[in-house]
Amino acid sequence: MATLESSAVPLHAHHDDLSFIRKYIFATDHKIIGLQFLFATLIFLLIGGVMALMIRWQLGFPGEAMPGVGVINPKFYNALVTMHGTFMIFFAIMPLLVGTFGNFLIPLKIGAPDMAFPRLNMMSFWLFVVSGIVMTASLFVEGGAAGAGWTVYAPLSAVPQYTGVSLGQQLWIISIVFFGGSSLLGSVNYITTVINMRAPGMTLFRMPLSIWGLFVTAIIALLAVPILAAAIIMLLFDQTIGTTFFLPAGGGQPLLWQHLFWFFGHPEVYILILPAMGIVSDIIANGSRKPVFGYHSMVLAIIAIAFLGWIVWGHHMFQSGMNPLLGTSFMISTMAIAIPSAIKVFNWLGTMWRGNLWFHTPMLWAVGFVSLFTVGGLSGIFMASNSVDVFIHDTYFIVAHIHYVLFGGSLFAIFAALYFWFPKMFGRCMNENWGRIHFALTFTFYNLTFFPMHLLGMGGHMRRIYDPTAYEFLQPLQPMNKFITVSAFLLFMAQIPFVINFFWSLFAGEKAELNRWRDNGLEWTVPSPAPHGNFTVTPTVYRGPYEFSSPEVEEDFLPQDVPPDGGRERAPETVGR
Amino acid sequence: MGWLPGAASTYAADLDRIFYVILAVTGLVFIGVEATLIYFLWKYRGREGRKAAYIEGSNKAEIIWTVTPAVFIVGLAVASQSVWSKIKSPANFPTDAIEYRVEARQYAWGITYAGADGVLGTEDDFTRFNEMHVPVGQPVSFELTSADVIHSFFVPAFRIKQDAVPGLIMRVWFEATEVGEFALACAELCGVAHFNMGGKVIVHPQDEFERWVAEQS
Amino acid sequence: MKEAIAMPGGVHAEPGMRIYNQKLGMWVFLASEVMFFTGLIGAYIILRFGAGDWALPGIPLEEGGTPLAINLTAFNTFMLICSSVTMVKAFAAIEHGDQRGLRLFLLGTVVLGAAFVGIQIFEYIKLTHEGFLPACSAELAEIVPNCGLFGSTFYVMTGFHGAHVSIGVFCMIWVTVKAFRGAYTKENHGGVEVIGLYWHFVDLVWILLFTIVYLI
Amino acid sequence: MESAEQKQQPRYYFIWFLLLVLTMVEVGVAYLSHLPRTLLILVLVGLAIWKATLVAMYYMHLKFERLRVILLATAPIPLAIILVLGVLLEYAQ
Repeated sequence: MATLESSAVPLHAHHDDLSFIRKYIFATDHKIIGLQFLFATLIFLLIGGVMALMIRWQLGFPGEAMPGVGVINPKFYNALVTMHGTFMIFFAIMPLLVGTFGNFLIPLKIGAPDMAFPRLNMMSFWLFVVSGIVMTASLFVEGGAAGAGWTVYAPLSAVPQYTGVSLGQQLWIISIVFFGGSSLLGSVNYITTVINMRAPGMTLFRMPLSIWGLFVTAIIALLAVPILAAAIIMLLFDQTIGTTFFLPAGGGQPLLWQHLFWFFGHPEVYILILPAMGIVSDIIANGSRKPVFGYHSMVLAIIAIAFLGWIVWGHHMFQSGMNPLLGTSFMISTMAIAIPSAIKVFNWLGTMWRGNLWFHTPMLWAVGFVSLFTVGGLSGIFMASNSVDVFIHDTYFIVAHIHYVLFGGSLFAIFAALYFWFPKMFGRCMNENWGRIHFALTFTFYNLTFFPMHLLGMGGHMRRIYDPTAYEFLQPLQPMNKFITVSAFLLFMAQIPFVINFFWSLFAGEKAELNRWRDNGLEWTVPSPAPHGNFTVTPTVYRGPYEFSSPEVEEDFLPQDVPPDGGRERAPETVGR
Repeated sequence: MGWLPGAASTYAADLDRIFYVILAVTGLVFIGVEATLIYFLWKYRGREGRKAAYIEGSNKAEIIWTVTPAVFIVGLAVASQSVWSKIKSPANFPTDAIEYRVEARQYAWGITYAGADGVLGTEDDFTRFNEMHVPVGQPVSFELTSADVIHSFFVPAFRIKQDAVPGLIMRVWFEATEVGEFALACAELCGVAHFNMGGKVIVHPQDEFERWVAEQS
Repeated sequence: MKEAIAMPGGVHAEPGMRIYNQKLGMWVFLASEVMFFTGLIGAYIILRFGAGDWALPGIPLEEGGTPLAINLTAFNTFMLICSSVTMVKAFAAIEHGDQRGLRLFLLGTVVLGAAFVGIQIFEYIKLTHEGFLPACSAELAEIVPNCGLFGSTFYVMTGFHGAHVSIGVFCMIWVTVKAFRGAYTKENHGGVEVIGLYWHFVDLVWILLFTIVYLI
Repeated sequence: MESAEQKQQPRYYFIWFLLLVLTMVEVGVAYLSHLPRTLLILVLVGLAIWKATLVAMYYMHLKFERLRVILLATAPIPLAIILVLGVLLEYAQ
């Protein structure tokens, strides 16, 4: 309970004598933990990406040996589909947004010395590592990795005989239980920090939208993940000790699994997109040198999306045999989400309107996010219509949709955030030109890969099938499958400039100035990288985070901690070290 | 357009119409948003010495783009609802349908026919795997269930998809409008050979169908 | 708990919840726990609703009565309620700076909590001997309707609750040891309040579980 | 803590006694198996909610907390109801 001792008062005096292990391995500093999450998740992102390539290879060239991998058999293919989804959702996108940027940004941007519970924060990271190790280990156990899809629908997942996988599926469940623990500790920390530890003057409606996104996300995760935990524990017992929660033979209900899973799963989707929306809002305002258009409605839209997220889970189950009347109500609540989403897109456009756009690399990615999220949002309307969903449910149309939202959406926002906050994280800048090349290549090959999937879906191409040529009616679509596969490989290779740029800049990048992007956030008032404890003197906040091009001052930005009299004497920034 | 597979059931055209309406509207929004985006990127590209306009928002504009999608969505929901209830609502099932029973299992579709007497559950019932013979121009309906895991009965040409859940009995109906062979697929991941769980729906002219049924018993 | 009261981060113009971090954190954590038990209890309600026939209290086992021992568990419920009052009295004691009261009442809470767990373990042993398990014995399966489902839901719900009580007992022992070392004072006793919140929450969950699992 | 200043000492033993009596009533009611099931269930659930509320209000001191703490504590309850009711509606067809 004495964990706060180190954070209650800024103790720069003795943070330097922490040993290497205390500082970088069992770190309690939120910034170091954020970086730990970053490096861990980049590995998982790579694993998930390689799995995607293997899936694409099999779909483009069914049954042919993949160079360096060999022939992919159907069981392994199912494992790939399952683990690609699992790694990308639980071990890449979610921890990148929530773990990395949640940890790194929340205290810095609200003017707090650290998280409310630094040691819980450390435990959160190490539980995540344990979870990741268990999940990775499940790839190599006897019987192979889980093969019931990342949605682990019972009874397929509940009885080992149905998939031929037992230990792999059990490790999957155990790993997600650990993951849930990690997520819970993170959520408790973020919520307490945001509520209790804001700097003086940092009212809720002066918080940057990125913090709003992360805060609301933490609330969603806090309340959604336990439902998943309860459900998968029941699933584990069905697998191992003979309970019958989801097995009709023993009186259980397979659809109960789907209800519980999607009651978690749909809010989970918003966990993956709300922080991204917040981050993009920050970066677009910065790149446009203009306040965010309609800040309050942006906040309300985040809250509305989060709330609606709880009452739409049934739209994943339109074809599962639910009561048709219930289907109608779920369609209406689902479509209602289009309204706050539309508000967000239009407000981003409004932010750029009459701006003075500065196309730094983060801005490019943010603009890319807006254009691709628009596609993902619009294609969602097809699925929301329960009658159209009868046809496109479980086809490549939905694969296209989720990838437009999670790759074109979340991952683009993650790249934007990485380029944007890299200087603050490491004290060096990433190379802008290579960043632009990375963006141009990714944007191009991204669309070449995923846009045609809409057409596959319209052709009736089912998702998660090992060999599309097994169906006669899908054979004419095979050239398109090949095209997508080639594009996917190019998309993968388009990430090479990023990897090189990232590691090269880490050691040899241009030294970062204090406020690289002439931004208003509190994080730009501390040295890059910021010391343990962040602020030498607790900052006082005088205004919202988006006072760009304010008529009050000559420059086109006005940091949150500059007193209104215009006295630009900010002592703290130079003291740090 | 031609991207959707040929429609061969009575409600396929209704469903396609909604699809194309959504495609048209979302397509317009898509073009509108992306064109505006590109125009803004070009028009407001940064220049030295210029300062962006200091605008915090506009209630009027925001109300407009809140209400417009809302209206569109209400219309869409109403349109979808009628087709949805036509396909799925038990109250709207045709009463003059030929009855079948379909049981999915790893990895086959077992289709039970009523036989010559036209009544299920009698001795002359017979079961064929992966081939569903139906007459053209007459509604057919069936009880769909599964013996093991969840499968999904999917006939792209008929625009019908329904999960088969073990322990539950789902009601499905369709009426084929064209004679021919149509692919029947499993749309829900159901195990290792999920991809290989295809079948056929063979639509016969009425007299040919009767002859086929007679031959089987 | 000195640092808990001094609000970290200095003065607050808009001072958040006006409660210290640990207490706020515990409430946030409890909100999450509510959802976890919602998952378990909700599954039970839904499964039972779908199953139809169920073993009821108040009638003999042979006529479809419940295999659970209601009187024993009612006594156990009594223990847990008692432990709640000792817990809250411990907190009230230290609020007045009464060290002796704090220690005695905390000790009482530990004993009552441990007794609850002990009785629950005894109940489990008894039930498993009678063949009441997620995979019911053949004789029991014949007379108890939906025996397997009953067993599955019963053990998962009460098991996770029991685990929560056990964790609570261990934390309570830790707090008690600290109390005997004089770690809490009239001004600083956040630890007692926070563990108390957890303890009462666990009690509250049991109140609901006892009713819907044993009595309905 | 800060709640201490404003609250008069709640009657902890009285609440304990009330909980005890309510528990005994519950067990008694549960044995009245000849009454209609729906009535029994309503009474029992009502008693359980009463007891749970007593614990939350007096032992967890929610009665003496600020509104925002109460909101935080009760926030998950609507979600729990939405989940259970939403799924139960499946049977209403």
